[in-house]
Amino acid sequence: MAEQFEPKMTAFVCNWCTYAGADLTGTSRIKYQSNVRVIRLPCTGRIDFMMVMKAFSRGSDGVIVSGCHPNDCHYTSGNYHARRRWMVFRDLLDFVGIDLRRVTFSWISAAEGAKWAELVNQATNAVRELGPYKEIQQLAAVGID
Amino acid sequence: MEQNIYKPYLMRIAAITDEAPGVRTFRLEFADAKEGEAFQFKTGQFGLYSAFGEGESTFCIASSPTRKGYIECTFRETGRVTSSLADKDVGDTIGFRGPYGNVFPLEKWKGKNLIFVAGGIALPPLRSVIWNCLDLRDWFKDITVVYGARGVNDLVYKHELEAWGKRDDMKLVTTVDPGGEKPDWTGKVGFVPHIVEQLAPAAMNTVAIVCGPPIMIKLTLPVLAKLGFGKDEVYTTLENRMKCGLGKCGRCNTGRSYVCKDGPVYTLAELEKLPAEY
Amino acid sequence: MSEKYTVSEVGFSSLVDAMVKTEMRVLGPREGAEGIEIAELKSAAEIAKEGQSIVSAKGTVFPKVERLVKYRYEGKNVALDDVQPNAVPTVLFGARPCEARAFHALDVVFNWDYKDIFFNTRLANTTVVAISCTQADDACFCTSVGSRPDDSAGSDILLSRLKSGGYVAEVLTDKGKALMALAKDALQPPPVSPDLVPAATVAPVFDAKALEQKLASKFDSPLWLEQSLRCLGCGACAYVCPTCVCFSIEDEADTRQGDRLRTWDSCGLRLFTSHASGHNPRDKQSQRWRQRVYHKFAYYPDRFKTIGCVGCGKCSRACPVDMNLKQHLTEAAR
Amino acid sequence: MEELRNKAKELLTAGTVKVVIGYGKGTGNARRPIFVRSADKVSELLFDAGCTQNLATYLTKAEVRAMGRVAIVAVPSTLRSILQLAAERQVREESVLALAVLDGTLKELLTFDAIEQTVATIPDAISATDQAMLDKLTAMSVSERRAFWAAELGRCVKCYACRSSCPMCYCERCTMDCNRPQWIPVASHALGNLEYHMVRAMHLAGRCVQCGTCGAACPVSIPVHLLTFFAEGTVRRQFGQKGGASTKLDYAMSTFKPDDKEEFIR
Repeated sequence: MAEQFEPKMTAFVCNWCTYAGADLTGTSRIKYQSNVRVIRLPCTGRIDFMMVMKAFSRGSDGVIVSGCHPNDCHYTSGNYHARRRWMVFRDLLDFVGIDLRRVTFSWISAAEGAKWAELVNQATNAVRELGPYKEIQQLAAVGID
Repeated sequence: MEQNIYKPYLMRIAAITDEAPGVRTFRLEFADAKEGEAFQFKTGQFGLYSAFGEGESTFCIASSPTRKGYIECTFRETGRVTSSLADKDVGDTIGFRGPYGNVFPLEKWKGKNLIFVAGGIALPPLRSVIWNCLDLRDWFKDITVVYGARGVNDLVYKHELEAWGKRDDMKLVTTVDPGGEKPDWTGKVGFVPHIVEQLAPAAMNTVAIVCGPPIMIKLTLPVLAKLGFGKDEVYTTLENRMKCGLGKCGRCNTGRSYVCKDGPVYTLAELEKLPAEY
Repeated sequence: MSEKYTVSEVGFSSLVDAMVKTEMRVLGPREGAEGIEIAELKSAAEIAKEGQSIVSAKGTVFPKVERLVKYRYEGKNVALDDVQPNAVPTVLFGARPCEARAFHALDVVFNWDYKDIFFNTRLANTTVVAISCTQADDACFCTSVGSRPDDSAGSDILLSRLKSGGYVAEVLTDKGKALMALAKDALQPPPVSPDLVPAATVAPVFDAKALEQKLASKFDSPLWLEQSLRCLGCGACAYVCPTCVCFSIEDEADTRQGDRLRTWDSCGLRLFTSHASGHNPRDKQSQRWRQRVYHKFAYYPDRFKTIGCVGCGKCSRACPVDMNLKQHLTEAAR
Repeated sequence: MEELRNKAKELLTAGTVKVVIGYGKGTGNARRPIFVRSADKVSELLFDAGCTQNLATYLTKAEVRAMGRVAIVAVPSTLRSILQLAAERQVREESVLALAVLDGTLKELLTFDAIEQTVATIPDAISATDQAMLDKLTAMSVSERRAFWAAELGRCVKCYACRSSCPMCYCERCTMDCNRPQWIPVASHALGNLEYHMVRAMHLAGRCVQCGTCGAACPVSIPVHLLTFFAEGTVRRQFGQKGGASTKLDYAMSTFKPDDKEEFIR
């Protein structure tokens, strides 16, 4: 039997809410899928849109972006700025043909350990079903003669 | 089968010396000893040093060809490649392509006095030729080195400067820009062109080798002219941006000259024939 | 050596079909939605026999991105993997004579001192079949740079159209001969006085030698600023040019391995000569425009005894602000 | 056209402006940007249906700035670009005046307010061809779109003509030129090209005046303008403000509203 495909998930999370939330998941001993690699950034405002593209081009099959709920930003408005950016970037991703089912956005507070586990599980399951995301990685070889 | 001219030698960093803020010297040994034995270069030549993953950067070979078994390079942390190089440790591997370019004509200088004028981070290209000349001391008559930097901390090769200062077969004049001195500074204070003017070396039977930031060169050349140096007796070395070092990529092209092939060493007479695109 | 044959239209098609069936990569001008492109050909019907492609056929021997070095990290060590030059047998079929001629201008740079095996291997494995131009446009000026619309220089086979249909094939090299062997049946002896479709008329507008001499004294002329005011400083001209040879070398790597890639570059781009320190020897667009002109029309002839331009006019057609090289050179040659 | 030439002559003779940037005769039937700096050269100025390029690109060029006050022959998109450049503090009111040719009539616009009022009266719509292309693309499946852009951007040679011709791409140091780290690959392979054009689209979202000059500049005719049109369209739809409408607008992507509405964040 062929080995089951295990997706590589990359999560870009803010330091103050989602990272703390993910920490809580662990300390609460909630089990969730281990496919995710968490990259901690100070704030969702710091999550450059190109990081999502970079994650895909370097081999991620799915990306999670998560930060503080609106009004909860440690820096007051970083997540509001991020939200605007995602609203535009997400549409653009779709427009250039990137499968949006592979990109998950969420707000997860420091108290929502269970939500983090559920989000990772859901996103990972969805990507597992979609299979490896070869299309983007293959692009890097197209054009080198 | 012809060689892949873009394939670098692999070099191991044998030693690292911090010269000045942001300025380091690597002593490099060939990872493949056989390549090292076959490797030859002449003073004035340069190479392309690569930090794998970041790219290649051009600097001169700062050691003398008379010192076998290794090469040295000195660089200032400025861009993508040099910052990556600056992060390397002893034992790390970097790439090196070379030697490329023309050479200082030591044979032609036999029996002459030499005066070296250098500023700041431009001593490394001259260091190679200074050591080369010192190692062939009886070829030349008087050897003088004038070296200046912005401040005492910015002087590179501090230990060697000390050693040169103690030698009686050469004269070393160090200077720092006004305000750059420290209480225990025993050298001169003033800009290099001015110090050269004070020193007033005789132009008769003398070759001047000048290397430094553009402004220093610009102001030193008239001083040398006034002292009577002919345009064929003043040498300098250019550092245009390069990608290949092989006379192909076109970056260093200035006038009909490819700095990587026809240079980097130019006499003032040759330089004046080029457009000022360097 | 030069042998002449007649090839009928049918013979022409069967030659292309025969080539396509081999291992060879058959490249040539093809009519695309947005103009002629150099692409892999499948049949003779696809070939655009007239008009200039947008991007030149330079990529056949000097591709826009090519791997020079490949490496892997092994702890503190680095291992270099051997990169073999691409030696796929290739036919550039149906190109314009200027494209064929342009390979020489690349050759002189890739071989004047150090030998570039990447270029040389590709060139050695490429057979060039050109078709004489019977049409030209306002941007063409091959006759001003020592060429003509039916120039055979650089071609292994030159095809010239017959009024009655079919071609006269002038087989110029052994490579050409070998290719023709693929379609022996298609070859007939040439007519005694071939009734060729006349080659395109391209009136000479300047004398290249005179231009070179003029340039010697025009370096500081205000002309360059005047001409380049509208220049946007992009690299379109260089990237479509069949003779522009300047390149960059760029590393692309992840944490385990990397490639050192050669990519096309352009002297018109500000970053071309810019140092990491911020110093830029050619800081102004006018200086960069002048470099482009001088490199091709003064430094090249001086250094490599050939002009770095074949007069194809691709740069002028590609320019978003209509920098017409022919016109600018005519001004400079005055 | 005579009116335009007379106006240019008047401005240059009086010394009101040092240069008139306009359209002149190019190769064949083409039109090209020209810089008229003396009154005796105004006859080189042309205006006809072929004059569509957005000349505002030149307003931020050092060589042009050094000349002094500029009069610029403007089509509607040029006016919008001037407003957007003004909003971003890239042009000063006293350094530029617009000679707008709108429906065949010449209008001299001396102030940003005048430009803004004029722009407000001009219907703002992209061409039917571009709209049709956008509709076609949005109707495609995601994998069809990926295939479309992979094929289109595979042709890209990274000549940066799109960037160079864009009035809003005036950055001295573009992201593409930053190499620590090398955020966008230099080599023009398909991935590097895609990333480049996505970054450009994102950086123009909220600033694009939808002139289409980038697409027109592309030597290999990639419809790169559709990417910026699309991103700008997203901003317009979601945040209700458009690039090049006013000198007083904040840049849509560097501000926010607490009630920005989306439905995808979980």
